[in-house]
Amino acid sequence: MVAELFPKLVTLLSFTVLGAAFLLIVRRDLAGQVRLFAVQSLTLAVLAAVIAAFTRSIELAGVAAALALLKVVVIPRVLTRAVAKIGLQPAALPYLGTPATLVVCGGLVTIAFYVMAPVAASNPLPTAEAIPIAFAGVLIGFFVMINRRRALTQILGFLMLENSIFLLALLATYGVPFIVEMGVFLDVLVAVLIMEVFIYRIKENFDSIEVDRLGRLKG
Amino acid sequence: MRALLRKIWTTPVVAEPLAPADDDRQIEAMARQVDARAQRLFGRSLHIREVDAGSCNGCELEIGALNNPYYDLERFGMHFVASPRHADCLLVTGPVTRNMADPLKRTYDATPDPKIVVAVGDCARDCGIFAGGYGVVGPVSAIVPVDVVVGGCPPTPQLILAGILAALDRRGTFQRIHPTDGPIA
Amino acid sequence: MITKIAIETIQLLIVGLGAPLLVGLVRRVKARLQGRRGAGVLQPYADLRKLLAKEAVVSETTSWIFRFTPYLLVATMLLSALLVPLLTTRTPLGFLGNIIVLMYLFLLGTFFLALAGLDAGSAFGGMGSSREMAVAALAEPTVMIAIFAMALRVGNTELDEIVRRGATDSLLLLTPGHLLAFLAFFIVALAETGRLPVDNPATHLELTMIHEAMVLEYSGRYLMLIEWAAGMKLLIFLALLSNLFFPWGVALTVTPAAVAVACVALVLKVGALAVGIAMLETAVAKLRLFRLPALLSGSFALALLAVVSFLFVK
Amino acid sequence: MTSSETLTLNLLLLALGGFGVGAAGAVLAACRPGVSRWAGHVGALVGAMAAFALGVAGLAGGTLDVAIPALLPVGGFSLGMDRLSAFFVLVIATAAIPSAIYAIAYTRAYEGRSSLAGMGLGFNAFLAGMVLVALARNVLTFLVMWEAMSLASYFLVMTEAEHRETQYAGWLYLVTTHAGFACLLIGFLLMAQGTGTMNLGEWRAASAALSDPVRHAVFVLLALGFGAKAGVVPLHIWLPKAHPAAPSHVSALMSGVMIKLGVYGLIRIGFDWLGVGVSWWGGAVLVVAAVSAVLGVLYALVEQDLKCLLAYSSVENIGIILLGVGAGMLFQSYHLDALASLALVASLYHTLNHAVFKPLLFMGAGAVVHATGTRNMEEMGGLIKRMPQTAACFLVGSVAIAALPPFNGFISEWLMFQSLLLSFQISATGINLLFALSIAALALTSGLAAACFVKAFGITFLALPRSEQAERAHEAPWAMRGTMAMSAVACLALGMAPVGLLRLLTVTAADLTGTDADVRFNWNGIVANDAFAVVSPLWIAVALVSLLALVPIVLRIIGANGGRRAYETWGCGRALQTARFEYTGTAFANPFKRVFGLLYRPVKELDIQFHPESRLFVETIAYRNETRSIFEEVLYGPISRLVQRGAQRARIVQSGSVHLYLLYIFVALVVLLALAG
Repeated sequence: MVAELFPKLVTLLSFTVLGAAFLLIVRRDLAGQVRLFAVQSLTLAVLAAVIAAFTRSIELAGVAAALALLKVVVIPRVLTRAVAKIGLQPAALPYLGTPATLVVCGGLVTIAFYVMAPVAASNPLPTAEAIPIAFAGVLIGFFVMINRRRALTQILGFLMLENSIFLLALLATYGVPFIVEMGVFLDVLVAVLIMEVFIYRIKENFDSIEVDRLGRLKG
Repeated sequence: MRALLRKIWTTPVVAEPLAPADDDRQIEAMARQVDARAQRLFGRSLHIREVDAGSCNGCELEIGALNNPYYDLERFGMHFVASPRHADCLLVTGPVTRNMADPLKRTYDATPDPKIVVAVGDCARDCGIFAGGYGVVGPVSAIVPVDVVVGGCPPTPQLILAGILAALDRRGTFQRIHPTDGPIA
Repeated sequence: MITKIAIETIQLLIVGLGAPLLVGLVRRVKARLQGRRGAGVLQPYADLRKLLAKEAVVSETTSWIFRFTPYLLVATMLLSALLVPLLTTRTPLGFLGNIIVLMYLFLLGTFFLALAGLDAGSAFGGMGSSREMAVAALAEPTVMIAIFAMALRVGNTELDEIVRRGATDSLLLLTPGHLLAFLAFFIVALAETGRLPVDNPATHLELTMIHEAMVLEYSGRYLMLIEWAAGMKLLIFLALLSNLFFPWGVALTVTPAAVAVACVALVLKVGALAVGIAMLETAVAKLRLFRLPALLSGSFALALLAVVSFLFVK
Repeated sequence: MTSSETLTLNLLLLALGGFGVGAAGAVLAACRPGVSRWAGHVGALVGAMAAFALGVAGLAGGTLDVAIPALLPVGGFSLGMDRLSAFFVLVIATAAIPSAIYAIAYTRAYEGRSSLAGMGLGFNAFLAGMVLVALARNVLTFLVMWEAMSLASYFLVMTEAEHRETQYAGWLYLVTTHAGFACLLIGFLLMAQGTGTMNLGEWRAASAALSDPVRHAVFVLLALGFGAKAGVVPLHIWLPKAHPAAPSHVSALMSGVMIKLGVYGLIRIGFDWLGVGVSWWGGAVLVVAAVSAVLGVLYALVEQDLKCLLAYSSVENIGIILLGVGAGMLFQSYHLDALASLALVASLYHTLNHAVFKPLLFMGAGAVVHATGTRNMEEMGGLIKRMPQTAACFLVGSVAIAALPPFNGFISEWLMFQSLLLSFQISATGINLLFALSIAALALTSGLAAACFVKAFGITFLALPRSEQAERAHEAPWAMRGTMAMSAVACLALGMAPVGLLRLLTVTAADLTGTDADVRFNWNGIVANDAFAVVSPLWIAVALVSLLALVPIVLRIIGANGGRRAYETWGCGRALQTARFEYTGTAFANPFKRVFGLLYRPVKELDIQFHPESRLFVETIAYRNETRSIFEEVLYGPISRLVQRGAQRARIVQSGSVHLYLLYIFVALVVLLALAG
């Protein structure tokens, strides 16, 4: 029963991760987007914990705990603070409207499935069938970074991308070694902090956090 | 949504319960009566169409208050509807102005029988301070048959409820209408 | 034979008599969430009874279509109630048609209601008809793709069979495609039954109306039939959602005990969905008409993803 | 010659005789319009009835073999009949019978305005041409009859040649139909060369000898030629112009059956002449069909001209029919022959259905146009009170074409959905997704078609009349009403009792694919693919009617108030209630225009003229909200400019010098001799 249930559960949780990415596309307000990211990370942490329990790996359990701490608590806090500091901004529409974005993302998911289905089939792990889902998350994260105008949303796109890569590693090999994962977490944290500082800078200089305005910096 | 649900969870029901021991005894007593009468006459279901025949909108504010959680008209099986076709009761406010006399008549005719008319406010009773104005035709009763007049400028929501009750009383005869004209279809 | 008749009778009674109760429940929960006491759950019965006792005022402009439509609406809903698997996976009249037939029966009702909206020559009615048809047309692809997803999953489009497969293979319910199809179908159900955020059933503003605008002209027994039919449609959609996607408690064999359990399960599931809808309606605002395509295309994307996931993730 | 062959031959002769006598009678009585009208159309009626019998005989297994070598060069005049041909003859006759009766009454209005002799001649020639196309067994016979059919319909389109738009429509029709003809000609010649035979019946066996490039080229050319006749997007631009321009009984035939001969051709190349095709053929047909269905109905939806709306809806229905053809071809290339048969059955069923309800709708539109003198829906309204029987028939047609139970359109669309849904049996992911999208397209089409016909019926027949002509409208003559009623009954019969027809169609499909369709049926219902899907049209209708009767009875028993009072429409107490307050067709279509703005590219102009003294008073408001056709602008604009420029260049050779012309001929002769040697 457990052996049967486990892959189903993994796939379901992976899909929830992807679903959170989709909702992030639809969502307009920044605070909601940050909360969605927290939800996505929480799902990911749960997934890591489930796999840790299934494989009885203490290392992976540690990674899950670290992930929960960092991405569910710390980074959302930092980002929420940034949102509060920036204050209300006039709505910046993405380059593509919601229906068009949904169509593009639907296409990306299809492509991801198409490309990764053979990879998943050749991988012997029971978690492998969710690999295409994780890859779809990577593509969508990329697309969000391209499509959104706000620096903060781009950070979210980056974080989602990172989440998806973590998911991919988790599914394909039950996660990379503990020490590597910790290093990545540290990098992500530092990156977020630096970008936050950058946002304040952009905001101070341009009174806006739309990335388009950076074009004015050209000599 | 989470914040909203938390808020809902922590906010109590503010509608005044029908049980005694409330500070506002007047409305409560009346509401109980409306409850009982409405049940008998309209089977505990009364749909109201509001007609502003030239009011200053003071009465509308009070009528609007009937819908809020405090008075919560809906708990008596009454509610406001969007078309006279759906209505059992017309709630008319204001001195009837020239431009609204005809629409008021048409609204009355458009409401299916049995129906009751409640004129709300001093203006609806006798044109109030607008009496004799060049744009005013007369009180509501000059245009359509009125069952009850509720005085006040503006009347309180309690009084309006009382008025609806009184109207139900006077029209007590048409409780059940049997098929009269023509087959069903 | 007697069991068959009994089951169909119970189904008819559940749908026909349960519909006002469901509407009352949703309203009651909404009122409670708004801090009000609200009317009792039995209020819609009183409303319907009162409407029956009133005369009908009919516009001089209208034709027989206006008077015929309420009867047709009720007839299509009752017919749907006969062929939907509410209690068992051996619905006696299930042979009348599969899920596509059901959707077309609903469309038949919508078609005539839209005509009736145009019949009185009022601008409101026309507006309602035009919007209702737009929503119905845009919801249609999602429905069919969701059906395709189910066909991929169970290899069948028979309602009974889909429910039976779900009830016997519980792991199937955990597949992502299943949940995606549920979400897509749920959004469509909201659109088809005129609930928020697509349409506000409690609005008084003609300009924001969809379904209500079409029935502004109706009164008396006609209005009663239309409101009853609307309640039945909501009930059938919720029952479909609960039995197709969460077929717990549905009787696989036709024994009195199993059917009784199925009745209780159905009431619980539909009640839970009704409370969910009431909470959703409290939390979200009505979407602007021209934002609806975004919502419906979102549901379409979900349905398509369900298909994709069933194709790739076996 | 067996007795069955004698029978079919006699029926064919009777049909052709009917058409011939009709044509001759119409011409001979040219100076007596009344007689000419009767002679022409009664002849056509007799011919059509004989053709109907011929079709039935053919479906029942009758064959036909007529060859008159002397009549035409290269292989002679040759006719034959298999079940597919018989089915299309039946389709032609099904639409022709009501049209002919209708025409007797309808063309009365043309007396004194147009030549009734010409109309009678054209009508009969048109019918004869179509029947013979379906029966042709030889390249030259086929092409000659195809051309006869096209030309006859061209002259019928030009009946009211005095209108400018008719002239343009006729011109456009002539150009596209000949462009299509050219494709067919080249395709046929390539095929004949590759297979070494001009006999269409031998192509299936001989097609194996074709090289791959030739096979693909033949497919593309023939598909273009037949597609242009069928009016698939983007080759459809002539259709919505030419069909409405013709008199209504001719529009009924053009929309109801002529375009179906394009489908006939596509079925022939997909299932017969070229053998089992490659998968991209079926895929291409499927995509084109889905696009045609959706775009056809979208354009129909915003159309204000009633007959134009019906013409666009023909594009949509051709799309639906071809979805089945494309799906069938795909199934066949994946060796799912039983499913291919199912898809083909759905297609053929819809073909016949469309030949029933489209003429019905065109005849209804004709009656309305006849009564109001306009084709613009915005000037109609309230006709249900003035022409109740026409309205009832039109309503039946609308419900049937919107594919709602219990009418015939529902059965064919249901079958179509099942055959598309069953595509999950193909194990190729790309194809599965393609099918998913075509299911979505079909679903969107059916939803939009319902909206479109709510508009068509609601704006035309309901509410208050929007113009004086509509106010004064009167019911159509009995002959017109009778034929419409006949078609309406046929819609209901084909929707409630599909068994007999299905039996014939499954045999027809099995002839083409070699396998019986994956469907079982009896009076109780239709079952697709071993309980994959079930429908019981008869019992649904019975249940619906009994519930409809039950509801008022129950209401009466529980003591409902039966009172009814007539009063004005609720307009918020407004003093004036006129038709100006009604929702217009344009307004009805507006949500669709906004949602699909990308396709329509709506042009909006609002022009307000204020009173010179105060901006508070408005003198006039002009509002224009039109849609543009992307195809005409983006696709055909450049092509026509290119052709024009080419023509300018080519004018150089036209010098007027006889010597130069002789030189051309001489050079051509020498080159040909050199090539031959």
